[in-house]
Amino acid sequence: MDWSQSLRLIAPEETLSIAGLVLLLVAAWSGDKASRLISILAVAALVAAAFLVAPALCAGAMGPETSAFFGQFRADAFASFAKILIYLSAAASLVIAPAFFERFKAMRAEYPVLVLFAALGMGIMVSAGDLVTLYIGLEMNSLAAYVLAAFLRPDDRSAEAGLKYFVLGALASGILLFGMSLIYGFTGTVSFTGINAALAGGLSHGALFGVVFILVGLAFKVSAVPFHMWTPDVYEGAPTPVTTFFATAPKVAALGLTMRVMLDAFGDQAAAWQQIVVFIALASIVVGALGAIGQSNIKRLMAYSSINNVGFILIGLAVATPQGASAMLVYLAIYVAMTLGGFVAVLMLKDENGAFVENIPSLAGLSRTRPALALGLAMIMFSLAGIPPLFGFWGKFVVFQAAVQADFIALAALGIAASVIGAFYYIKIVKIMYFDEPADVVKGESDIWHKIILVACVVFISPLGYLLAKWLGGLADVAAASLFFAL
Amino acid sequence: MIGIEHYVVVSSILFVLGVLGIFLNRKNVIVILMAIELILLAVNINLVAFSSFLGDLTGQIFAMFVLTVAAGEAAVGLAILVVYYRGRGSIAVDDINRMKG
Amino acid sequence: MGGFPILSVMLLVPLAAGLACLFMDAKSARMLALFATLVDLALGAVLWANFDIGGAQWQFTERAELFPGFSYALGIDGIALLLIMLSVFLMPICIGASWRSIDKRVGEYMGAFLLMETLMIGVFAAQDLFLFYIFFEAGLIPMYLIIGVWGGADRIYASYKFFLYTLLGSVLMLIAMLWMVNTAGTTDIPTLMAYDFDPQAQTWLWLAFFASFAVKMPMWPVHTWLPDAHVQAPTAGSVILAGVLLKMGGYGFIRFSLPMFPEASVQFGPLIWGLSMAAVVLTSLIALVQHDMKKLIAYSSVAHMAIVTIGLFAFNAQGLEGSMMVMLSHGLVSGALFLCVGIIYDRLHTREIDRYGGLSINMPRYALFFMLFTMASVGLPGTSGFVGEFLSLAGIYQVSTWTTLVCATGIILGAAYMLYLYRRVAFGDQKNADAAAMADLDARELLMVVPLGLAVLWMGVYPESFLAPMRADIAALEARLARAAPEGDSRLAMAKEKPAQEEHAAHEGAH
Amino acid sequence: MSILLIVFLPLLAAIIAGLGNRQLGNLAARSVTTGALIIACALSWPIFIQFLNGSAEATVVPVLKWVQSGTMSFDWALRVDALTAVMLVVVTTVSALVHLYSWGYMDEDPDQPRFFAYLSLFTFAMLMLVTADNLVQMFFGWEGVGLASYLLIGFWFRKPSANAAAIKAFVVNRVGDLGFMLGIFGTFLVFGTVSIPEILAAAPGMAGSTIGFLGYRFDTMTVLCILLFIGAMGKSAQLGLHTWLPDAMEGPTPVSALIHAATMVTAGVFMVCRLSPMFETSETAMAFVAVIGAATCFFAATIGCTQWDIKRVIAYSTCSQLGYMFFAAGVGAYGAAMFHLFTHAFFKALLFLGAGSVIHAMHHEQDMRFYGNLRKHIPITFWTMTAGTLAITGVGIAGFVGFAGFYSKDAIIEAAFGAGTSVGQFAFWMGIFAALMTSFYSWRLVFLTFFGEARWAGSEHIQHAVHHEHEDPSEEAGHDNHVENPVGTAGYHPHESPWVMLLPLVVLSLGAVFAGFVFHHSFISEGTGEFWRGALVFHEHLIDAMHEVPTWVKWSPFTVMAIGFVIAWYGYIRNTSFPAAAAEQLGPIYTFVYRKWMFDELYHYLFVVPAFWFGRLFWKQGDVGLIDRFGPNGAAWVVARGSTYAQKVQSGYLYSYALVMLLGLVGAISWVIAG
Amino acid sequence: MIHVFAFYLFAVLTVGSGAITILSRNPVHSVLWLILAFFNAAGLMVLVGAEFIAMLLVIVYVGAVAVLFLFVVMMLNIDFAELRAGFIKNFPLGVLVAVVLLAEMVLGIGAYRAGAMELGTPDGIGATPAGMTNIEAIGALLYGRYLFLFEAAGIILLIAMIGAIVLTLRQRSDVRGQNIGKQISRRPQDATRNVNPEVGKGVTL
Repeated sequence: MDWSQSLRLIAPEETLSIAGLVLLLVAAWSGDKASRLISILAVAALVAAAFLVAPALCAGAMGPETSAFFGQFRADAFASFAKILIYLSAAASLVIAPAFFERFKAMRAEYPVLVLFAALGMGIMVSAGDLVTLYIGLEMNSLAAYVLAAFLRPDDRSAEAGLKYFVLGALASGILLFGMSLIYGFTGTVSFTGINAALAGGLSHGALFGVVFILVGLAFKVSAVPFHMWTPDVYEGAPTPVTTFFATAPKVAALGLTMRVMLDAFGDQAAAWQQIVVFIALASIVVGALGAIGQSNIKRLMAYSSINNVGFILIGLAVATPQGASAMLVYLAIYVAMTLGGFVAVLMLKDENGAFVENIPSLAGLSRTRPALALGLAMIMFSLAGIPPLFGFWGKFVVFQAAVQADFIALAALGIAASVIGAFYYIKIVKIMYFDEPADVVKGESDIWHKIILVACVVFISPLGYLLAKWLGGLADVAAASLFFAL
Repeated sequence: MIGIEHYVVVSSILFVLGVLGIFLNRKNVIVILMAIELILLAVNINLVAFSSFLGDLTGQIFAMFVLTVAAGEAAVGLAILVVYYRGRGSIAVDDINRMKG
Repeated sequence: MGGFPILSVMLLVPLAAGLACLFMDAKSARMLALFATLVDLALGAVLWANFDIGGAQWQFTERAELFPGFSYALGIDGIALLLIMLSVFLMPICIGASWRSIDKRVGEYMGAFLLMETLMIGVFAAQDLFLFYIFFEAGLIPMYLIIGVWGGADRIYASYKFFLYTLLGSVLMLIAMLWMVNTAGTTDIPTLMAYDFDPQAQTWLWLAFFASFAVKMPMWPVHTWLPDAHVQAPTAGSVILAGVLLKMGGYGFIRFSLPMFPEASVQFGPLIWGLSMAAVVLTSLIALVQHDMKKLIAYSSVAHMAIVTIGLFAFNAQGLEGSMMVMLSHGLVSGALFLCVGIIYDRLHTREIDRYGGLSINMPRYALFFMLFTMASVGLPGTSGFVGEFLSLAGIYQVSTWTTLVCATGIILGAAYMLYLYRRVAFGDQKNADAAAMADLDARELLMVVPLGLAVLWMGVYPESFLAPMRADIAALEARLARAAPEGDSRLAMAKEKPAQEEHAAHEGAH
Repeated sequence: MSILLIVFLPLLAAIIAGLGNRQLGNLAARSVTTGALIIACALSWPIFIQFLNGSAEATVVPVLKWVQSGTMSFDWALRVDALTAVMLVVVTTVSALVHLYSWGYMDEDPDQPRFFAYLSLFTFAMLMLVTADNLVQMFFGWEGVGLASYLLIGFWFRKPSANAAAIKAFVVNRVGDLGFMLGIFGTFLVFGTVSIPEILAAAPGMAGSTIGFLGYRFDTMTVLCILLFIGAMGKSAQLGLHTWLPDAMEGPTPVSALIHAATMVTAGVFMVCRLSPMFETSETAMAFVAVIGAATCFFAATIGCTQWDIKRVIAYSTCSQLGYMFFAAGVGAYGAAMFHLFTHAFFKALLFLGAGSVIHAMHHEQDMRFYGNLRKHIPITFWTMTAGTLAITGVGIAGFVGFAGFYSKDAIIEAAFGAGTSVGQFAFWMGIFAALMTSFYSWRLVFLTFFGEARWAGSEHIQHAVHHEHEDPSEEAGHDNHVENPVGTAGYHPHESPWVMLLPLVVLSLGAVFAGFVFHHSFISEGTGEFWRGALVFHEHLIDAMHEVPTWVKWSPFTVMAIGFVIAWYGYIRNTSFPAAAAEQLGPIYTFVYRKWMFDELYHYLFVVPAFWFGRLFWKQGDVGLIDRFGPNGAAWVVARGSTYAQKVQSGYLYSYALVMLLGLVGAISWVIAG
Repeated sequence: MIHVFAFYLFAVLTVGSGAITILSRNPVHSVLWLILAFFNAAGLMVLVGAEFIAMLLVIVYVGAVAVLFLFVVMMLNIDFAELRAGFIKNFPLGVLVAVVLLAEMVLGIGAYRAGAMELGTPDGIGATPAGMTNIEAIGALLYGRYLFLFEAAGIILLIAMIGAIVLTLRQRSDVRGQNIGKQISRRPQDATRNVNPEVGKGVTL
């Protein structure tokens, strides 16, 4: 154990926490006037952190030299992959925020700081090497997230979202903690490596309960059915930039964490939990799709969509193979782009007074009033539905490929058949935008940053994305390999 | 002799009580927050008991972190509650359903 | 052709033009679309001219390994060549058909069509399993938009039905593809075509592919999307849907199901025969009672595609070549028939058969072409319809006489409903003044129907042009199926006293 | 090769006239098509004569590759042998004459180019049929003539009845074609080829073999021949598939003469003769052919006796005569069948064209009840039709001389008897009865039309024509004549047809009179094998048997002919109330026969009504009610319900969310405990 | 024996007061019962020899968290009469499921009979070194091995603080806040002005 090495490995976390603290001071000093500056600096910090973690990914870092603080923290390629996604999506949710909050005169300097700390927590989550780190990271993220959900104080729905998120999140944390305590008791250790070793001889009932409790707690965080109930309400109630954030970065973090725990700590006992994950995955796909169909609020629809997508990602987890893990990462990357693009597009829906439009029927005929925006949104919808040649198809493809390779044919078949239900509501959006007579509601001007991010996301999910598929797949493979590297 | 089983039973009961407290109550959010504290207490009892019976202090360290976080959580939770109360003038659980479907 | 990537260029031209159309006004979008499709047609002609009959099985191959398990691989054999030709041939006609009837959002419309062309060519040219799937599936998007945006009154229901029906069908195929690639270790279609999968596994793989192709085809009883889609789609949409998209199902069978899973194909042959028989009889009867012209032709398509499937599942050269010919012919003929409907729809804005009548009086040229296509649809010898139908039925006769008998009733019923349609539209008295006042075909419309008419006759009189390119491929396929091919129920047994070698000779003659 | 010109000139003419249509103009269209046919006719006769005098060999002229698929291969090729030569002259001659005749008959029609194009197209298809070297090309011609027939029957497409008849003709023919197609498939399966010479060569070797069909095993050749014969039944309007032929009379009369008398309907006979070596290998098939032929011959004749429409009478007559040809073929007398085909072409075309002339004269009135006393008004028509009637009724003196029908029909009847089989006996008696009726209805037609009192006044067509003249004030004479005219004429003056119509009549009556006498040596005498030279199976022994039949058999056709004549004379000249009384007496039988043995009604309720009913059923109940309801719409309903339910569960209440989570937790734990 | 007695006393009281916490209709009572539960839980911890955590529990929870609860309860000015703690409509189902859960936990883990639970084997990292008290050992671990997490926990508390402030702090326009800087920097010349108005014109302020 070399402290200097440890400190070097947590350079991104140091960057973020120092940046967070400094920016907090700036915020305290100059108040909300400086919020734009703070946002920019926070984005810079996140981007810097992303650059700091990138080498580990590119080098495919794995093994003992990535382990810091007695194995509590791992800075391997897997963590780097997840962190890059987390940091970039956090940065994106910062970039899109000012235009939103200014409308409500609610832009607060604390917003970027909280996002920074949340990102820090998420980074710790995906780097966790033992249960305590896991918990600390999780809570660091969650506490910030609860606050962010309720951030828009003038809006009742925001507070309600925060409250629901908090109560259910705390319950989930409790379940998770209880599971961790059981695991601790029945293995005598909190480190993943130790747990893995301790369970090598088989799973006692107590440990099995622990695994289930932990899985349930994590399923809440990734909003998988039946622990998804909070998601639509929170996504709807939270301010849109925050929803964007929730739908992207914490999703990545929670899934990364789930992979870390299930595949590293409990990876050798996959048979015990695989079937639960299979059920959760399929249920998420189906319920996500069913729930989305009747929605008239587009944020809520996106919430169900994210549940649906998580179902697909969890198929990769259910197979518990490196291919599955790699597929999950690829899917996550594409999912983040799609979701980000989707929410940015939602943010760009403003009526002539500049008020935000969340009502789906108001999108009617958008293709004629705002053709470019409609095209972008339509592409995102088709991509979410997994229709080739859009890149969203690739995510589903790799996941199902992994499932088939692991001989989970029935799972793959059911999952993909259920995806057709999902296609229904995605194409409904397209139908409303393209087939219906214009409702002429969406007229407001969009922020330049929104446009940039939307274009970037759309280009990524367009067929051009396939040019990146090899590169992305290679990175995901490396990351997955590091996850499976037996320490 | 009091074995680890006893502690686990106590913590299990407390845990279930906490869970019950969350969803049986339909009038008062504060009680829900307290129920969460009960759950965390159950976890702490578990951790400490295991720690002691294992002869391993990690559990107690863990419990400390849990305590710390729980305190923070309580603060944030109550803050959100206050915001909510200011907006709606009520903390009845029944009223927290503006968003559904 | 040297190293000129002609297939890629054929994919690229409509794609680029399609994207450009999105940003153009109506007039220039039309011109550009026409130009691009004509360029593709010219390229197609070059392709055909340079296709070396009797040469390598796969020609014009291009290959770029994108990453393991996925490569941009193109190449065609005779079968693909013909279907590509069909696509590029129909496209300018589709653009022409939309020239005036589409007046809103022309740029997007043309863009969708050109994208469609790229995807269609891609489907037929893809040599990588997943590349094929991407092209195959992507076609849903433009078609969904074409039906939904420019379609008729009930277009929403039709477009949903089209989209979800076909999507559900094809996703299962994806799983099967994944399994195959996992097992065989390659995505290369030619390699997979020669790969022997475990017969047990073939059953499931075959069913998964069947789910996709049966819907696409469409086979009874998963055909109900087709009438709705056809009725609601704009004319050119119907043309391309009937002309090319349905062929993807048949192409899928001939490219995947049969060569990759010969045992399973034989095992499921009776299923296909049964469904095809049902399709021929039921949909023909249904076509008989339709009041909507497009619906009638749509139902007739189902019946015709059933002839394709029985030909394919006859497992012999006649059946296979016959079904290819039916596909090509149906592509032209049903496309032409939809065009004919579109031509009068543009004038009167109704597809109700009863609103027309006596069109032979005021539209003699129209009546002539309509008659030609009607007869081709009926399968009159000398037109394209006959060759395929005849060969398909001749093929299936060697395997199942019952199927032949039942499916051959299609020629009776087909004649009944098509002539009944023709009678109500073109014959009889002019019942409505507005229908009687309709002008005959103008130059633009003639430019669309004349090539179709000539092609129909060409294919009927000298089908060798179409049979020759695919002969070797069909022979290879037949050889591949030979090991599993069933012995027909019509098998010849010589009289006992005949010398043995004569019997042998007769057997050889019979197969 | 002249055969190429013979076959393709009509096609060329059809294309020119058809595409030129109204732009081309009537005269040009007429000239092109008729010219082409006259050239074809002129080229055909030399070929026929070469075969007659034995200076020609069977040849095949390849034209174009058609289809080659696996081992199945067939090309466009023109085969010329004796059989073809016979058909060539029949087709081109009658066709040329009909073309010419149509100049007059169709003179007032606005759509003449179309008509002539159709006629030429038909001729082309028919020629393709008779020159076919393989079964598929024969099928091409087969369907091609069907198309032309469809187009021509429906030529006056404004008439609903014409449209219906056209569709009926096509569809019923298709039923036969289905059999033909299956036959071709079977033939290919058995012989591995569809080339006619090869099949015929190999056919004897297949005797005794069996083949599977519809799950059973049958004698190979029986199955094949019967399937092919079903095709012939459709095209030649044999019992069961005959219903289209009478309706086909909706077409213009020249069409009836060409297609529905002389050429197309005989294609079935031609086919059986062409494939005679095949049929020879199966006694069952032969018997089937003979029985169907004999039955048709009898059945159609009965109906012919009761019809009033002049064209329908001739149509049923055609049907009946085709029956003769078939049972001739069925007993092995292919030469006699072909000979009757040959002579029948002349006299039946003559009768039709004559009828056309009558109809032309009577202003499109076709009901014989409104004719009468026409022989003075249209004498040439009368005389030519009488010649035709003499020919069809087979007037002649056995062993000496007679009209065309005498030679051919007597030969058939004798051959049937001479065959010495029970089927032959059956056919013989049927043939005799039919001959009696043939004589009766033919003379009935002549008497009703040309003799007796004028009964024109009852005709709406005539009334219409007369009124038309009345309204024309310049036509004073018409008015005056009206007063003078005897009762029953309604003041109408039939006019003899123009020379373009009469010329064909005269030419054909020459044929009707002399064709039998001139050609019977070639067709049906000893040593005729020389003429056919293997183009069809010729049983010399059957010729011998024919000559050795008892005298009463030889005389029986003449006798029944005479009886028929007398009855007709009695009923329609001597005692005109007799037919009605007889009909009254026979009651239901008369009605049954008059209603054409109820075939139309039977088929209507057996096929047409159920087809539409099932169509609607499968559509409304099947596709919409079952597949869509439980398929896509059902799935959509389930999804929608699921969606509603999912939203209901998402109640917004914290406690229900927590409860669901708890349920999930308990479920997961229960699962692992149970697992 | 006293050990057993103490355990059962603390256990029963913990569980009992926990139950009353969630069942009490008055939130103030709930808080007080919660405090009692914490005290007894601390007792249980003392029984197993974790004095430091027990003390921490009392100090942090009773001293801070519970008081915070009480504070908020009082501050929200809730109409207690309204808070008749009603129960949800599917109460029986909830209780049933909870009971099932409890049964499964107790039976499944094997806590229903002594010795059925086989705890894991610790790796020795967290063993109390000989001669060290509980608090010393915890301190050594916390500031040594778990330093990183300790720092991270600090950030969590910071986040909680920021969150609480950001959510509840209101710049109320109706209340004038005290600006100390402004007060201190105030000079007499800024506050007073000498004027010499003409008669009858008055002063313009």
